[in-house]
Amino acid sequence: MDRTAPRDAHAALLEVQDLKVYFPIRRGLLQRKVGEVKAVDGVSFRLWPGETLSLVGESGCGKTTTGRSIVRAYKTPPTAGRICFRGDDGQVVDLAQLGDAELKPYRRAMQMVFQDPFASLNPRMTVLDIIGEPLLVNGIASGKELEARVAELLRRVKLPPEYMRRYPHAFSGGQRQRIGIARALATGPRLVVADEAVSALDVSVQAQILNLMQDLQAELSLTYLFVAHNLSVVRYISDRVAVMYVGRVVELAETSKLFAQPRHPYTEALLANVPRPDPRLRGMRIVLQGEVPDPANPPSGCHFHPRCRYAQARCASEAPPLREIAPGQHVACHFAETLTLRGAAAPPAVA
Amino acid sequence: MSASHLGTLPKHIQDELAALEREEASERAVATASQWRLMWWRFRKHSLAMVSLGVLATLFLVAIFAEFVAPYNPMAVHATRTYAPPQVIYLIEHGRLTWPFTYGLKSTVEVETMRRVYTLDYSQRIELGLFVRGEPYRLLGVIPTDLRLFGTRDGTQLISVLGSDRLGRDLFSRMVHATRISLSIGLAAVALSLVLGVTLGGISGYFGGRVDMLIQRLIEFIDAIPSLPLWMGLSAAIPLTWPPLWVYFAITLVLSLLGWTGMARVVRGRFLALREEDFVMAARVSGSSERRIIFRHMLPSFVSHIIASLTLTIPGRILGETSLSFLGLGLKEPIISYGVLLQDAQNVRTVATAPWLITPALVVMLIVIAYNFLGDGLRDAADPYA
Amino acid sequence: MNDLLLEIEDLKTHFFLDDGVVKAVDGVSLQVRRGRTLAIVGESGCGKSIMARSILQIVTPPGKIVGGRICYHRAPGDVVNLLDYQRKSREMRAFRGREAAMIFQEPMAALSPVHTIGSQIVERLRLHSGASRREARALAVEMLHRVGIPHPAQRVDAYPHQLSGGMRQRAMIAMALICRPALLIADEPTTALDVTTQAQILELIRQLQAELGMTVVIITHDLGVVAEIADEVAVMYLGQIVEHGPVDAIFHHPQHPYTRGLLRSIPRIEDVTRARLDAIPGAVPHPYARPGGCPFHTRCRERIIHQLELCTHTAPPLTRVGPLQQARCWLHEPPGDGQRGAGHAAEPALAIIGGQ
Amino acid sequence: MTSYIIRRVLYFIPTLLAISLVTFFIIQLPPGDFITSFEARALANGDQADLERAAQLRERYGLDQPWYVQYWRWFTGVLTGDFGYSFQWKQPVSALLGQRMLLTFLLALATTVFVWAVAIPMGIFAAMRKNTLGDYAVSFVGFVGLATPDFLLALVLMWISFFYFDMSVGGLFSPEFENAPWSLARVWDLLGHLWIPVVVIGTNGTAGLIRILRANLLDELHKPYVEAARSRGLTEWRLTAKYPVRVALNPFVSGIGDTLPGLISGATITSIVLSLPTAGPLLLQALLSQDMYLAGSYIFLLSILSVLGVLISDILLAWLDPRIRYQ
Repeated sequence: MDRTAPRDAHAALLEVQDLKVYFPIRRGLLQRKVGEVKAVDGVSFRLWPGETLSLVGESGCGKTTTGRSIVRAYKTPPTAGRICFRGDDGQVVDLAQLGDAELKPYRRAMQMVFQDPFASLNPRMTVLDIIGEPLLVNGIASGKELEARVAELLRRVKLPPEYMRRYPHAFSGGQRQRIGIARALATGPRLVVADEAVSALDVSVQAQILNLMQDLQAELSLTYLFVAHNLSVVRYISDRVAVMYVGRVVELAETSKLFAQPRHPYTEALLANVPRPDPRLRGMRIVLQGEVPDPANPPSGCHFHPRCRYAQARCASEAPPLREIAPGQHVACHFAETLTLRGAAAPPAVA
Repeated sequence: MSASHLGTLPKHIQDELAALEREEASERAVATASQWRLMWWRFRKHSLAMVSLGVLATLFLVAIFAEFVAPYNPMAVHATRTYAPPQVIYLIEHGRLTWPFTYGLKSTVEVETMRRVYTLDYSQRIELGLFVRGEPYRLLGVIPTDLRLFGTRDGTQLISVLGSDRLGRDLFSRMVHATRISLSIGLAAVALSLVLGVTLGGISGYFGGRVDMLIQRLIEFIDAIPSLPLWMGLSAAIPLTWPPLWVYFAITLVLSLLGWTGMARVVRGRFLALREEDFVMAARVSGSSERRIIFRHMLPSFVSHIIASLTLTIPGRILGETSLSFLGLGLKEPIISYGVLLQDAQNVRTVATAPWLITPALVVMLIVIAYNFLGDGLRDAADPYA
Repeated sequence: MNDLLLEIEDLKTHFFLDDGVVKAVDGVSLQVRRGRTLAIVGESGCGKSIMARSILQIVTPPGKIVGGRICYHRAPGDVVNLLDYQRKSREMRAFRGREAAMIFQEPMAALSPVHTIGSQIVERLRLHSGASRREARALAVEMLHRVGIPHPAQRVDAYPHQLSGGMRQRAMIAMALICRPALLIADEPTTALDVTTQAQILELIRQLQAELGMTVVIITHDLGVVAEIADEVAVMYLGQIVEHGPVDAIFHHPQHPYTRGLLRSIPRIEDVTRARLDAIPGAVPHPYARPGGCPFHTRCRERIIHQLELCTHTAPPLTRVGPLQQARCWLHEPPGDGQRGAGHAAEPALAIIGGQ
Repeated sequence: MTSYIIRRVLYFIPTLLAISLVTFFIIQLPPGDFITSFEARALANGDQADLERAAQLRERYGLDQPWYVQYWRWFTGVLTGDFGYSFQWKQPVSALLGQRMLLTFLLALATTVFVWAVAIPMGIFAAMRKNTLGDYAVSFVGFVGLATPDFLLALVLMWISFFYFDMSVGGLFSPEFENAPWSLARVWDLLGHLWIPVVVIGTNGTAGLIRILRANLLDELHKPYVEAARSRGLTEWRLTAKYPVRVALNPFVSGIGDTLPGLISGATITSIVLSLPTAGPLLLQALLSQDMYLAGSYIFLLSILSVLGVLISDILLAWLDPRIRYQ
């Protein structure tokens, strides 16, 4: 797959425009709405065919909500914004406000892999039923053909097809995650949203799943939207990275650029705080003061300003928009051009 | 491991390494065990629940084949046997095991109290037998027969293993028939509660929001009202002129009107929990319709919990019927339930002269305990994945 | 060596369940040196948390410590075997409360939801130091201040649900350190936290360790955390320590195939290439289906490459492989009695696949 | 906290209305117009006073008006203490209610205290000694208590005392105090009689609460915060009493709200068997003779009593559990 292909806006597989997802806070006996959590507050990005875009950020930054809203995993549609998906026929459709019936044909093309390999498989269904469900409900296959397809999918994720009559409880975490991936691949999707797909796994198994996902992407020309909090994993798997903070994207750039030379102070802090498995890098962290704010009650202006060591008066009053400061490099910081920030340095050479 | 390192290794080592990459799942029997099988395995470990299951199964058999099990017609009045005490069944005679027999009862009427006083008549040895001929009846309401499970050999003498009531009716036969009514009224009342509970709880849990709030308040309200006075009030309104079957259904209705709240709570709780489950979201993303999500994913996940909590509500209904009938506000003759039987034991003097009239209450306790143990076992087994 | 604080010898903690016995900790031997930080690393189910709980004897039935010694050096020469104390004895409680302390993974779950954090701190202090209520409260406020909780005088009366995750973990640390313990056991103290908060907490632990001169045993699955904070590392697999040594040796010269596997399977933030990760095949075996011989042999490529029959039926001992480094692997311990397999050429063979 | 209490108390108003509607429905349930039958009887007896009384009542309750007018007239009357007229006793209902409701309330209160005093220690004991002989004994007693119908227990106790001790246990007072005015001696006499109904009624609720507390406690005993407390060197008893028991008591307190309706149900039937001078026997008589204003008023007041209990237990729960308070 050619990762340097020219990027024509019309060729985007998915274009998210100003997506907003607010959850009402209801209180009291009458369940009156007393406020709302702006989980996703105006997120925009494009996703090119065949690439992997990662959404990273700390808990409560809205990355998972963004991912789930894109595949319309919630019962209610997003609060505002457009989710423009280019269908198999080349037609671009806004999925944001489609009803269940209109949405159904597009569900086949967009699938999702979940974080928890235990909760995401119905324990009362066999592997055949679980992986076969998308094939069945979308009228793709049934009966003997369904079984053949499921066997093929199992082989794809490197599980023996003989296991299809088994229940999820007979499998280890890694194997379950493979089953979850097989289910996501069943309908032959073009876009796969992987929501913290490897976070719950042990290190050794995590590597197996990451390898598998890489292989599958190459074989099936998949496009991944990879939601994660582990920056090392993100670095490993993605072509581009979008960093989120309290419902907004603060920086979006190619992976190597973003890691080598971040342009947003939050990205810098995140990179500096990644625990790195190398004792020689000890003490190289910039410990960021304060904590992620409550998305129901975020700070004014730039949400990051109370914790930002470069913050100035303007940051508290004026929210910086996400702007393109260099081709492909988007930052939401008033002072992106003037700051010199530290990236994820390589460790000193081994003596 | 990159392939370049392995290229130089012998073929069999390469094969072995490849085999290592294939993850093997555990080969234990549980691998292909369905939810119900796992539940059964778990349930089996509860010895008390297993025993209770046996007890209830036996009682249900008795209820179904009541005419066969009961030696006599429960309505048959025997003027000479009013308040006759239970007759002991003997198995040993002259120090040797023998075919079960009993002795006859001699009765005299005490002049001042007008009570019958019974003594054993040792001259009258009554042989007992299994599958004896008795009064004809229709088995299961269809098959005409006169075979009874047990009775006296010659058929003219009477045996009342649990004594007789004030009209000389055989208490054991009456209890066998009462089992039918009391067990079935428990089931019937719970069945109605089930429909109400699942519907309202399902609506509440699935839709949430205001509807949920309203139903929740309703449930809280019903739970806060003491049930017995209200049951009493409602059953008192059942017209005395109604035929027995109507009364039976009216009482069932009264009992289930207040009893659905527990079920609704369970169903709602499960719905709320399941709504957030990843596998439900996965099904939605796969393109499953809401119908399929509810019936293929959510319902199977809590059917077992419903069964368990149903089992735990049945005893409450049975006790409710027993209490109402005991007070004279529930079922009435000619319907025989345990509560109706206990009406005879309403005052201390009767209990003092004929303590065996309390036995129906002991069976009620047995049923209630058995249901409780069974329900506990089911509840523990209900979620085999926990 | 007189700077030892804790010496664990052949510790065994087993769980007696309906379906069989799970040997969660199965013969662990370990030394912890005074004032140092030991990290115990391993994947889920390796027994690292149970090991830590065994030190304080807070393993509850069906778990039971079935063997071994845990020698605690109160001062050089003043040694007690903690396992001589009954689980619920006064001595053991005094040890738990005063000389050692533990912090947990989920601060929300490890704090009582219906008591203020202050009352939980004061309780410990009063129980183990006999301070008056007023003194204890003052000390609690002072400690909260020290762990970086703003407005400690007010926060002392806060309930856990009123604090954020990071603040709760700080409160937990304040509670642990209020009696100035010599030993702090931290069970995955940062796993439930965000990266930025995680860094704050690690920094705090390190700083308090320097101030109070305590010894830290940290349990984690995150090699990044280990590299950040540990002086020494013990790697656990299926209830045993497979490798033990100074942090630099473990990270740069790992000797056990499992340690190497772990290190190779983590993606690194500075890696520019997107080469495939070198994953350890398979998964940790089910606790009931523990393999015989070396517990790792079912997933060990090096066993196959070196065709070591021995590994499948005989467990290797912990062998010295460096100045302070030990590993439990037949590649380092030539089998006696001339039974030498192809694997005895350990060093050159490892060189093929070793290195990162 | 204050706003929570105010909210809870405000919520009591719709509940009150709902109860009154249900009660009114029950009053109206018996077929036919009961004043008509009252009139018919009065006419047959030639009782002029009753005939006038009937006409008054017809006017008072608007019996020729639509049901909501009837309801409103009845309900506003209830609010001002006018509960209607007992046809059987030929007295205003309120005159019949007073002391009996007071004794019912007293009985419920005493039973609640009994239930608490027994259930809390036994529940804690059973949970802490899980799967020991003591636990099984407590659980067995609990199961039997749960399965025993109140009236059976009452009967058996009466029978035992009648048969073996030759004393009557019915009633709440000895004959000499039956109609005596309140005095210290009378209170003492009441206490002497009270324990039997209290035990009878309380057994069922105690059994239920023991099981609730035991289950709650078993859930809590393995929570990390208990482990954390243990790691701080507390003794088992102290840490159990301070932490898990404290947390497990919360659902227990709301459980009390749930058991109160049960207690009142139990009190009703037990009072009938033991013929106590409380609401139960009068309610039964009233229902059997379709004396509906009297019966309805009792059901109304018993329900209010029980709803009030639930309200109090909710407020208590909020006071105990900071998480609810700050919601």
